[in-house]
This record gives sequence, C-alpha cells and structure tokens, in this order.
Amino acid sequence: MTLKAQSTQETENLTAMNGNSVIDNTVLENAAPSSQPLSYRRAFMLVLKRDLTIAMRHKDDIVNPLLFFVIVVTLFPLGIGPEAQTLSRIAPGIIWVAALLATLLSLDRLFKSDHLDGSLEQMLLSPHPIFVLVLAKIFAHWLITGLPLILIAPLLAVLLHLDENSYTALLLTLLLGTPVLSLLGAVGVALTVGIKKGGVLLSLLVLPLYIPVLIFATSAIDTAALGLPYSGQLAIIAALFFGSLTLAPFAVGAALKVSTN
Amino acid sequence: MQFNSFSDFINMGGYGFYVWLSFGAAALILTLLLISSKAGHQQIITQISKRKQREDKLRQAKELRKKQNEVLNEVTE
Amino acid sequence: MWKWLHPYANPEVSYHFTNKLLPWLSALAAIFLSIGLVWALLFAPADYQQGHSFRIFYIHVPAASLSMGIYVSMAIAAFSSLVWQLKLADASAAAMAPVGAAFTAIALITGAAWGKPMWGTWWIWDARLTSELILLFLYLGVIALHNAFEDKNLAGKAAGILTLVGVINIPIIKYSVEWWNTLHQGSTVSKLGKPSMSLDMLWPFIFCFIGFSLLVGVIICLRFRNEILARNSIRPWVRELVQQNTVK
Amino acid sequence: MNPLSKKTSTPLISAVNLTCIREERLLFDELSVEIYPGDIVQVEGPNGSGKTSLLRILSGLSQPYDGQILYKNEIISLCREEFHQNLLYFGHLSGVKGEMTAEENLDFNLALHGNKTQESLAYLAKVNLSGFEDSLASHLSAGQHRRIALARLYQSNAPIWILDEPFTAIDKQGVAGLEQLFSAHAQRGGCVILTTHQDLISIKPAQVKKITLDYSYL
Repeated sequence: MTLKAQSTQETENLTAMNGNSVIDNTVLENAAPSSQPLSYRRAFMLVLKRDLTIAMRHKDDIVNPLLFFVIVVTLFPLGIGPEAQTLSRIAPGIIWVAALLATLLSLDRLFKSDHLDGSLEQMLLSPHPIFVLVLAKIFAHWLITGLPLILIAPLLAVLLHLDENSYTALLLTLLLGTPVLSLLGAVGVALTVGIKKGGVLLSLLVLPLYIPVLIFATSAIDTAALGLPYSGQLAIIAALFFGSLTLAPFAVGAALKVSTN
Repeated sequence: MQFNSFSDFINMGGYGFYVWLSFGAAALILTLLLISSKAGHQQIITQISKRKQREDKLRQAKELRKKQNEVLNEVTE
Repeated sequence: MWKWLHPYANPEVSYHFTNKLLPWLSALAAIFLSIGLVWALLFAPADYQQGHSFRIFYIHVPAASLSMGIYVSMAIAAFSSLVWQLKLADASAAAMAPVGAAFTAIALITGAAWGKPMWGTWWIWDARLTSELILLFLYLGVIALHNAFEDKNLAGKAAGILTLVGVINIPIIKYSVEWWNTLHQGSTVSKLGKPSMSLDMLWPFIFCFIGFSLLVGVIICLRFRNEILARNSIRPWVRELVQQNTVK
Repeated sequence: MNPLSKKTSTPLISAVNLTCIREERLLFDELSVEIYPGDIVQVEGPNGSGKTSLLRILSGLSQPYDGQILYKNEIISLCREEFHQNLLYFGHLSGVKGEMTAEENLDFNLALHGNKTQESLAYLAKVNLSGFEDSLASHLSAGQHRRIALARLYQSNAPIWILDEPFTAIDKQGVAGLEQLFSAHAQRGGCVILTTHQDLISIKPAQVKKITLDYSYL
C-alpha cells in the first residue's frame, strides 16, 4: 500500500506546515458582508428567470416542439380519412398522444445543455436545496413547452372536429396534465442526462409512466362529449399532479446527483 | 391419470397447441435465463483474470523501468 | 436487526453463503417443480368449461404473480440500497431485474396462448394483460438504464431511483388500466377470472407456485453471485478466487 | 509536528479513508488528508490518476466508493447547506451559458451561491473582460468563458476553494494574478485545493502542500 503510506505522510506534512497560518484564521469566518441570506423564493425566481431568458433568446426550443405537435396531429386525418365522425371520435386520443410526444421531444433541453456546460454542477453545489432549483427548472420548462401547447390545442381540436362540449374538458385536462408530463419527464431526463445516447432510452423510461394521465385525460374529454360530468377524472389528474409535484423534485435531485457523479 | 394414451396427452383435448406453446415458451425462456446466469459466472471470472494479467504486465514493466533507472544512476555516480 | 444483518452485508461472506445455498435451493426447486408440473399436466382434472386448456393456468398465474412480486422486492432492495447505502442490496436488485422481465414475458405469452382458445383472439386489451405489458416496459426500462451506465455502482443507483418511481406508479397504472377497461368493455366477463378451484386443482397449483418461486430464488442467487464478483473485482478475495478457478 | 496547531484549529475539510473506483479501476485506496485554514494544496499525478475524481469527491459532487468527507469534522451530507456556502468549486467546465451575456452569467453565478451582485462589473474588469460585459457569451472564446467563471473568485468569501485546472486557457499575466489571489486567500485563512499542469510560479514550493496520486499499485 504505497499510496496509503504516502498520503498519511502528506497529511502530517500538512499539519506540520500549518502552524504559522493559524493566527489569521478568523478573518474569513467573520467576513461575510457580501453574502445574502438564502431564501427559497429568491432561488426559485433566480433559476426561473435565467431559464426563461435563455429560452427567449433561443426560440427554436419553444417553436420546434409546437410545430411537431401540430404536424403529428395533422397527419392523422391524412392517414385515417377525413370523415368528421371518425375524427371526432379519436380526437381526444390523438391530441393527447401528440402532446405526450411533443413533451417528450422537448424534455431533452431540460438538463442536457446545463449538464454539458457545467452549470448543472454549479447548481448542485449551491447552498440552495436542490428540489427548489429543480422545481424552478421544471416550471420554466412547462411555461416554455406546456403552455403554448394548451394555447394551440383548441385550434387543432377544430381541425379534428372535436365535440363542442369537450373544449373546456380538453383545456382543463391539458392544464392539469401537462405539468404532470413535465414533472415525470424530468425524472427520466435526470436519469439519462449523463448517458451519451439517452434519447431513445428516455422514451422507454418515461412513456409507461405517462399512461395514467393519458387514460384519465382522454376519458374526461370523452365523458364531456356525452354531456356527463367529468369532475371525477379531473380530480384524479389533479391528484396525480399534486403527487408528482411533491415527489418528483426529490427523485430528480437524487437522479441528477447520480448523473453528474 | 387424466389421459388414456400418449396421443391423447399430446392432443390435450384439442387444446394441445396452446398448452404446449405455453409450456414450451416458459421452459425455453427459463432454460435460457438459467444457462446465461450460470455461464455468467465463468465469464466474469475470465474477465477478471484477463484484467489481472494485464495489470501484472503493467506492474512488471514499471518495476523493470525502475531497475533500469537505478542502474543508470549507479553508472552516472 | 443490524447486528444480525451485518455479517451478510459483507460481500465475501454473502458470496460464499449464496454458493452454499445454491445446491439446496436448486434441489428443492427441481423436486417441487417436477412434482407440480407432472401433477398439473397428467393428473389434475380438466376444467368443466375450459377443458385441458386450463392447464396453462398452472404457469400463467404463478408467472404473473411472481412478476409483480419480483418488482416489489426489487423496489425494496433499491430502497435499502439508496437509503442505507447497502451495496449488496444494489447487487440483488440488479440480479432481479432480468428474472422479473422473463417471468413477465412468460405471463404475457401464456396469457395470449390461453386467450386464443377462450376469446378467439391472441390479444385482448384485458386489464390484467395490459398491466402486465406495461410492467414488462417498466422492467425493460430498468434493464436498459442499468446497461447504459459504464459504472456498475452508478448504474445500480440510477436503476434504483427508476425502480422506486415505477413502484409508486404501478398501483396507479393498474388502477387506471382496470378503470379504463371497465369503461370500454364493461360487459366482457373475463374468463381468466377466479375459477372455483377444487382441491385436486389447488394442490398441483401450490406445488407449481412454490416450485417457480424456488426457481426464481435459484436464478437470482446465480446472478447475485455474478454481480458480487463484478462489483468487487479489485478485492483480494476475488483475485484469489479467480486464481483458483483459472488454475483448475 | 506542533501539537498546538492541531488543538487551535479544526481542519476545514478532511478526507477519511477515501477509496475511489472508476470503470472498475482502483484510483486511490484509503486516502486520508486533513486540510487546514491557510493551506494551499496541489494535487499531482499523471493523466487518469484520479485528480479530478478526488476534487469532485472533496466537493461532494461524486460519492466515493468508500470513505467520508468531513467539513469542520462533520460529515458533509449532514451539513450540506453550510458546506456549500463555504465552498467554491471550479471544474473543467466553466458553467457559462452562451445565450447570456458575460455580466448576466457572472450575476447568476454569484446569486446562485448566495453572493451579492452589485459589483460584478468591477470583477469582470479584474479578469480583463471590461468591454465584453454585454456581449453574449457564445461570441466569446473558451479562455474568456473561463475568466467569466473565475471572476467569482474575487467576490467569494467561501473559505474552501477547490479548483480543477484553473490556469487552462489563461495567459501568463492572468496566471500571476490568480496566484496572488490564492496567496491572499490562504493568508485570510482560506484554503485552496487545486490541480495544475504547470508549477506555481510566485507561490514558493515550501508553501504548497502536495498530494501525489500515482496508481503505482493497480
């Protein structure tokens, strides 16, 4: 064990050398005029503002998933046929599956570039709790990708002859459901961010987890089309939202620690 | 015994194909898994021993270099 | 509990313990499986409705329940490896994933083979088969993530997190699929439901079930052993063991 | 060894029995080190000997295979917030975003680590970047990126500096400035742990403690 001997020797060397520097030991300890008190809100806003700034200067990230969403939805009538009845029957499923895929496509940008340029490391080393930073990043991701999706969905619903009764249901399920997609997806990206070809793997990890949201959301829209109350399905999606909101940031934090290891 | 003859047994009351497909597939998958798990042991051992040989070689080369240096030092002294 | 667990938390001790355990476990598995399978195939009575196709039940049901059970034990192992940093728990979780995936695949194949004569079609979006299919995806995700990492320890941690996320999701997925199923085909009475089992059907089933569980134990032990070796390849005791094995 | 020095100061950061395994190769085993206020520690070793791994483990980014890191004799995972408040880590990657300006990058970095951001322009001037404050970082060179990241050193009041190759892509003058900064920091009672390919010029070898990583046994 040569190294062992060497390193303990070094240690002694260090302690021995240390005698003369003890005197001004206290200088740094008391000198903290330039630091701010830590606050969750400030950390959250800081990361949120940064991510939104970057997205605004890099508009492809907002536009491309949205375009993907629109194109995938328009492919279905071409593949299935233009009968209004068929289309309105499958419209909820198409819109939701396309939303899943669009979210999946945009997930990559959540941590990838931060991981590549080293800012992810710095975030993990900041004194703020990781879940606050992660939550801010996920919220920013939802604002950038989820929100535009919700805004454009009614337009696509018109193209697919969605039943008129279901528009509110479509918007409500998207409003409650897309954050769940971002939160669950973040776990998947956090796990795969350190892997070179993580893209395909990501979909394998994340898509099965999306199934409950898909089922309840489409059934809410279907129920609404029949003119029946769909608050039950909405309540379940809301429960999924709050469940993932509380648990996902911690899973993401743990996963990021593994990925940057 | 539920069957009168061997062909009865194979036939399974008309369901033979499905029954034997199930049992066959299960047997196949489990045997493959069992064999690969068993073979994995020897594989890992050979892997480790190969790495060990490589490291031994590296160490020998290092010692040889050290000796040569010592000889050189002696010569210069 | 820790005092009792501690000696087994040592990789070398547990390696040798697994080695000693294996022959006994394999013998028991062989006995139970052969009795169970012969009984199930030859002596168990045919179902009055489903005839001899009912014999698929003796593999399908053990495989399906074991596939769920292995996932849960994998999650427990992953949890203890993440929380208490037990490296052996990590190795055992890694050993379980392929076994679980294999049993899920068996449950799916036998389910389809049983469904064809019963429903007239190979695949039906029945709640149980669908959840089994999603479970297979979850298993494959864990295995793929495990393989994607070069470093075994990191791989174990990442796969562990995914397993835990999955185990929270399994009940939700199962519930949602069942709910979705009743919504879309409320009138279909699943013939894979619980048949009234007589005792001469129950006994071979119990033997098969125990036999398959023991077989799972055997395969997990085999893989666990390999995982321990791979994770401790630089330790002197592994080096010695390798030396002995290659000289032979 | 002076027994007094041990009594009067606790080590800022110490490693206890660290073992590190990467790609199934043992990088170091049972490595123990104590680093006190005022120390400048240089980690040495050939490529691939685990210098970066050691620094990442010391900073808490990576987990060692075995062993513990202590901050003032407390395990770092139990005092994460306090430890990170007192730590500045500078890695291979600068953490600079191309979509943001030099000033925005520095401001974010400072604020993220709980520092005030009023004087960031002055710090950019100190690393020779005045005039580039408003340029997008994607228009700047790699060396300039590193300088944006290093500007944090002028503001930081964290006692523990862990710097992985801080001199890469920095010119001679910059290196001299950094070395001055390190000595001043050590004199204030901080400690600097760094890896570098070239030897330190203005800091005398006697002042530098060395940890040599050499996987002489594999």
